[in-house]
Amino acid sequence: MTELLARFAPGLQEWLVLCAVLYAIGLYGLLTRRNAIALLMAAEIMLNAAALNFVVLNRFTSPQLVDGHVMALFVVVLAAAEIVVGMAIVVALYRIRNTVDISHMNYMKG
Amino acid sequence: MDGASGWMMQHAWLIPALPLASFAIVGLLVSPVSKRAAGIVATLAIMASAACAYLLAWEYFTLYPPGGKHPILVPWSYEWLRYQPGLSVNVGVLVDPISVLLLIVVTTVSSLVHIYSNAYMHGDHGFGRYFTFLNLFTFSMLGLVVAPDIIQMYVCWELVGVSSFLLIGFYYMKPSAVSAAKKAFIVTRFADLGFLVGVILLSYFGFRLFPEWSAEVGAATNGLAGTQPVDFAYLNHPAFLARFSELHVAFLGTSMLTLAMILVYMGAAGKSAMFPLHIWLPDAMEGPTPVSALIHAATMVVAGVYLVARLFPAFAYSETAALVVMVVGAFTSLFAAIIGTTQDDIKRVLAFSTLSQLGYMMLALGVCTTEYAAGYTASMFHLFTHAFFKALLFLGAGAVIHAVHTNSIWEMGGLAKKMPITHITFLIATLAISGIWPFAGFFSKDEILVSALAGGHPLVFGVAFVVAGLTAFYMFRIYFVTFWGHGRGEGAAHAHEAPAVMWLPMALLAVLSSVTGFIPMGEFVSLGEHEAHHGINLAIAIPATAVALLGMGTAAFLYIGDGRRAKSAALAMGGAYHVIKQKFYIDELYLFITHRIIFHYIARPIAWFDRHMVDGGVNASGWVTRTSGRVLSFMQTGQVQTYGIWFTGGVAFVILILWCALL
Amino acid sequence: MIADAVYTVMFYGFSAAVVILALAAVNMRQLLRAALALMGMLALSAALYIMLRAEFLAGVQILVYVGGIVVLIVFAIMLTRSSELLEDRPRTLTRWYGGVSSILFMLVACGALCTTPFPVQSDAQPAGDEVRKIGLALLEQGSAGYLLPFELISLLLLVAVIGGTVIARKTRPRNQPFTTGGDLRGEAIVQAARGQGDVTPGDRHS
Amino acid sequence: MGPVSWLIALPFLTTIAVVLTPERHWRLIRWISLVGTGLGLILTAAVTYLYWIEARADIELLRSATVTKLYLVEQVMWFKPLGIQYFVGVDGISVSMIILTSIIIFCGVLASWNVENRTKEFFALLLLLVTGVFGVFVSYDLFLFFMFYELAVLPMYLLIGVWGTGPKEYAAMKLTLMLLVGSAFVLVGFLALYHESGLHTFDLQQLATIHYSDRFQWWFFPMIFVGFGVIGALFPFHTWSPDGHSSAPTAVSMLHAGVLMKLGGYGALRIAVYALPEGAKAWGLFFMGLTTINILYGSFGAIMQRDLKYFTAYSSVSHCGFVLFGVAALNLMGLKGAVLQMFSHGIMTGLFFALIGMVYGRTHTRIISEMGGLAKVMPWLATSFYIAGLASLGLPGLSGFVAETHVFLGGFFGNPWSSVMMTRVLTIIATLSIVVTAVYVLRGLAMVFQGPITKPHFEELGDATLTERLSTGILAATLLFVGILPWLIIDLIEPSLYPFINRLQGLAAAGAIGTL
Repeated sequence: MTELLARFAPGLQEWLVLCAVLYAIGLYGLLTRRNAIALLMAAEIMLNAAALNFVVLNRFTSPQLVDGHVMALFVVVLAAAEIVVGMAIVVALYRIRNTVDISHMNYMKG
Repeated sequence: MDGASGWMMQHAWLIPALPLASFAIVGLLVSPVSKRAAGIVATLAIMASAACAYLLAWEYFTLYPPGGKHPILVPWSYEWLRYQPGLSVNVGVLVDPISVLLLIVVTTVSSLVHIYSNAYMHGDHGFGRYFTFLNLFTFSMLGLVVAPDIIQMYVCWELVGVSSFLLIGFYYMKPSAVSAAKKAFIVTRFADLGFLVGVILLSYFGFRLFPEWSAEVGAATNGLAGTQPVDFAYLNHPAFLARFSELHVAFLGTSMLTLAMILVYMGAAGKSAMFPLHIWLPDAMEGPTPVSALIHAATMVVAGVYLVARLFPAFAYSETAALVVMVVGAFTSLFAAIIGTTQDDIKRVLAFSTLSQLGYMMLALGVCTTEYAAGYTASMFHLFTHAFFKALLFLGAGAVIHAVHTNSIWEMGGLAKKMPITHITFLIATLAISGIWPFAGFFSKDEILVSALAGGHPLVFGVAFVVAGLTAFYMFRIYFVTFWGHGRGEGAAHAHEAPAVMWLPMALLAVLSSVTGFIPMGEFVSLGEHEAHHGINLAIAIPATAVALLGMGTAAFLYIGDGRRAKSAALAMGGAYHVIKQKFYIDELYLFITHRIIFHYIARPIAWFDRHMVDGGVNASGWVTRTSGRVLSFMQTGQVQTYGIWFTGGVAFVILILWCALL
Repeated sequence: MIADAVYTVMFYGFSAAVVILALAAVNMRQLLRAALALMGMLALSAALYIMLRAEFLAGVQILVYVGGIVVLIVFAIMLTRSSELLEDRPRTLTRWYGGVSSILFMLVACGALCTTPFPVQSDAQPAGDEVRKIGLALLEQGSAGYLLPFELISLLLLVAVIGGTVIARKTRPRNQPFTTGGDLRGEAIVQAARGQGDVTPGDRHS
Repeated sequence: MGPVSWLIALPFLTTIAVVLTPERHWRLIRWISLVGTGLGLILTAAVTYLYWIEARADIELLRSATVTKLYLVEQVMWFKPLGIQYFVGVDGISVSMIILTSIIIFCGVLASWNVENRTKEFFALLLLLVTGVFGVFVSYDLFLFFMFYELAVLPMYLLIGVWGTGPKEYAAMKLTLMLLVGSAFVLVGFLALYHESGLHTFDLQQLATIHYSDRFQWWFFPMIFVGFGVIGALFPFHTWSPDGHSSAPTAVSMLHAGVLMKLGGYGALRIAVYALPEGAKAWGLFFMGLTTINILYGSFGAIMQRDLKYFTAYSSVSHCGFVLFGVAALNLMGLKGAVLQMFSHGIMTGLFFALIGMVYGRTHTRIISEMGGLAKVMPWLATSFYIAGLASLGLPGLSGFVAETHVFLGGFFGNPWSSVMMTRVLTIIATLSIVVTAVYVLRGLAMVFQGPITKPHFEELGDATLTERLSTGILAATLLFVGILPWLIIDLIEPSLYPFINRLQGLAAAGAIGTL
């Protein structure tokens, strides 16, 4: 059993597929959710997948270096910044329109 | 150039330049400040120009005395426009007998008209504008006269056209004047289309044949250095004409020379109002009367005759072209004379008389050939005398109109007593145009008749002979109706003599109309070695005078008295009279063609086509886009998400497809 | 051997959990629950980081995401009263389209990632002093350092904080130059929504 | 930074200055724009002078050259991987177009002195557009050229859409879409040149050294020519022009008809004919035919128009037909005539649109039949209108004549690569337009300015103000200047056209232009 399990020890590809799946899930959320907050949450999933991808590649291609870690750190910070502004917009919009359903937010449609 | 030594000869460009300078100065500086000063400056400039012209004539004929050979000189020229290497247009001054003749005519008549206008236009709203335009016209006409090449001719040709347009439409608040101006410009413009194509043909073939010609005649050594393919010196050169006439137009079966000349003649016919392009001239009488005297009687309308005379060797070389000139001229002279007998408006009668006389000049040019060129002299002679007596007639008519405030001869009458000076001068001019000895018209008309007969065209002679009688008839008709009898209209009762500023030019012109006939024109203007005949050919002069007297007598019979006889005569002619009075319905025909055919069947469909078909094509594609957009509107939600779905899916799909295709 | 087996079990276990939680986060109609799922997913991601020997990042992940971002999201949910409402279901068609395009995308991404020959150093092991290295890298200038991006990102954070504050402020500053970007129609909608007929700011022409 | 770069930079800097000036100082904005364009005028004079003192020594050299000689060149590699350079310079054609642009924009700023709505944005966009136009006229790198070309086209959308009148959104959209389609053709052509040459450069001078295969030229000459033809109002791609011009505000119409439409003729000459001479030979007659339709169609179309701006726009279609007709004639006179016509028509139509704007500002109508007798109340405007109209119908003494006779002679002289019979017949058909032009110009002018005054309140209208007099005066004076002293501008242009002719004749016959 352990041998079998050991043979299936995850390599680079498994990790990358995990990242891609997570990213696609985030994308699905981004494309289908109607609540603005939920959209932001989906975006967080995608960002997280991206950060994970950095770390995975760092781990497998150049474990002595930390460039991937630094990039992941930046992604985290960016995500934080994004969520701050995003949430502020959502709250402001809510105050104005009394809803955060983005299917109503099409003022720019001609 | 060779022999051109006199000061005036060297500075001949001053003659057109003075009016041009005056045009700019009066138009921009003087006219806004003082109206009176505008008139005075303009008049002085033209008079200075006239003085220069006389000086030039004196110098020229001192250098080349009458009776001898008269070379064509180009004392001054300057490269103006270089189309391509070997094809340049020079602006210059050409001096030869006919240009000197025309310079004298134009500056003289123009000066007198300027003087006259100072009084005639007095108090008019557009006084300054009037003199500005008049100066522009004089400049353009002088530039046309001295043109050494066909392009300068064309340039000035258009400029006289536009000044004529501006002056006919001088009373721009008057719709009839506006439409007359428009008509004049467009009709002549149409004719100029022919001229332009002719010019293009001449430039092209001139340019093509130039190297051969240059080698053949040894241009560099024969005093023709610097000649350009558009210069008259080249275009009239026999060696060029010989080569040019060898070229044939495949589909017309004529020589290229004939085609070019007929096209050029089209321009000439437009400007000189030959049938069927004559329709603008009677309407042009809507302009101020001095303008009619200057432009539409004495100077601009003879530009066509002058152009044919200028290119005479070329016309004569192509016999077909000369034939066209002759036939059109003869027909126009008869046609216009017939119409002239029925018109009521004094200026229109004079306009038809101008047409008829222009036809005479053209006819005279058409009958002569290179071997027998008497008609050339006769035509120029008639041009010269006609300018004076016709200007005088118009100025006289202007004085009458000024006094009576109407154009209709039937509202005038009995003016002989009230306006004695006008009466006398008008009578002199009438006698002159009718061809009564010793007035100027007699001599020039005689020469034309002689040349027609001697040139071997008895039919044309017959026409000219009949026209001589008709001319006397209609001129005396208006003379009797206007000056004899008793006043019929309100204005005629209160008429009084014109001021001195007006009658002085008239008196001067009367003198000129009386004496210019005695100038031995053949001594001054002739073509080649052939000597024009001198003196009077009695065998022709006596019948011509007789027919003129006959016309005079008929007019006296019909129109002295209460005019009952005239009415019954008109009735007796029935429908024919009506047709003539309506000018053979030519105007209506034109109106039909332009409005019905061109506006309705060409311009409107094109406008419609553009709006609906071409534009429709564009709009249809827009419509397809919009409609498909509406059909696919579930994509057009305005929401980023929907777009995002399609974007991601699309990109992924395309990449997958490509991937599969590549692997 | 055992270690590898454990590693494998942990990987698939955590992966499955993360994927399931992520799916829950994007599918749950009650936002608060979705947020909780998100929190779980992010926390388990930290475990994945640890498996990748990125312990520092795991800590950051917990601190920033779970401690900061998710809390913020929860606040937003509370503030906008989204927790009281069930989110409207997206239309089935939209979900289908979204699902299909996401899967297509996933296939493309997987394909691209799996076929790219990365220079894998399978036997190399991290040195173990990542935190120190990260700290040095962040402060180092030159080609191996990230000083400039670091400064920029700090600036970005500052801007985000100020921007977030300004946008979310309750009262609009006088003549605030943005909002609807001068679009009169949008302005009118906003005015109508706010129920006050304030004149558009500073337009001398009207 | 050399003078040519300054020429591009100046309007751009003015744009920035305008953008940075607060909206409330809108008077200042006008003055900034005026000073900026005025400086541009001075700079243009300087560039012309510098060009002239350098170029006049090279006339003999150019007689046998097959590649244009450029002056005041600035060449910097900009993006090496794609071989994109910042490559600017001038030759005679560029100089004449620069002069045109400077005059038009200066007068355009004067003519839009009264723009009250969003002054700042208006002038900023206007100057941005001019930056693009200047850029196109001096660029010799195709990428740079295209970039400036788009910069010139795009602000038009906003300028018409925001400040226009009538169905402005429709017009703006139509104009932009059609022009963009045209520029798509152009772009494809550029990329094809880039690719086919294999030189890995967008440098036009280097691309011109390649002899492309006849097949390639046969395909891509019409593509580039038509692409530029769209903006040059080539039939049947001209329909954006009447709508666009009539909806645009005054200065924009001036710039658009005066300068932007010239980009078409300029590009067709500078790139299509220059880089692809074999294609030009193969297609010359076809395009002559198409432009003959243009010439007549535009003038007949103008006859029936009721709106002054539509009227002028159709006449522009006709006159721009002359430009492309001259280009398609493929000989020295034709090309020269095309450049002269671009200049002449630019000034003339600029004057037309300026005047229409001024008249409209007074009468508040552009419908021809509603006006009448205006010459009495506005003699200055009427005089200027007549000058423009007479230039339009090719009156000698005004610039139109010089250009049109060049084009006609060029067409009639024909070229060795097309049936001479056909080119002559087409030329003669095209000359018909001089009559039709006379008809519509005189008809329009007579209805507007002559006859009795139609509405009582017209009696109280005033004549041109000082700025209006200045702007129309400059334009009218330019028309007269070129008409009376044509050799000045011809001397500027002609030497630069020799290489075009030499290229067409092939390298073997270089130097033998005298026979063409």
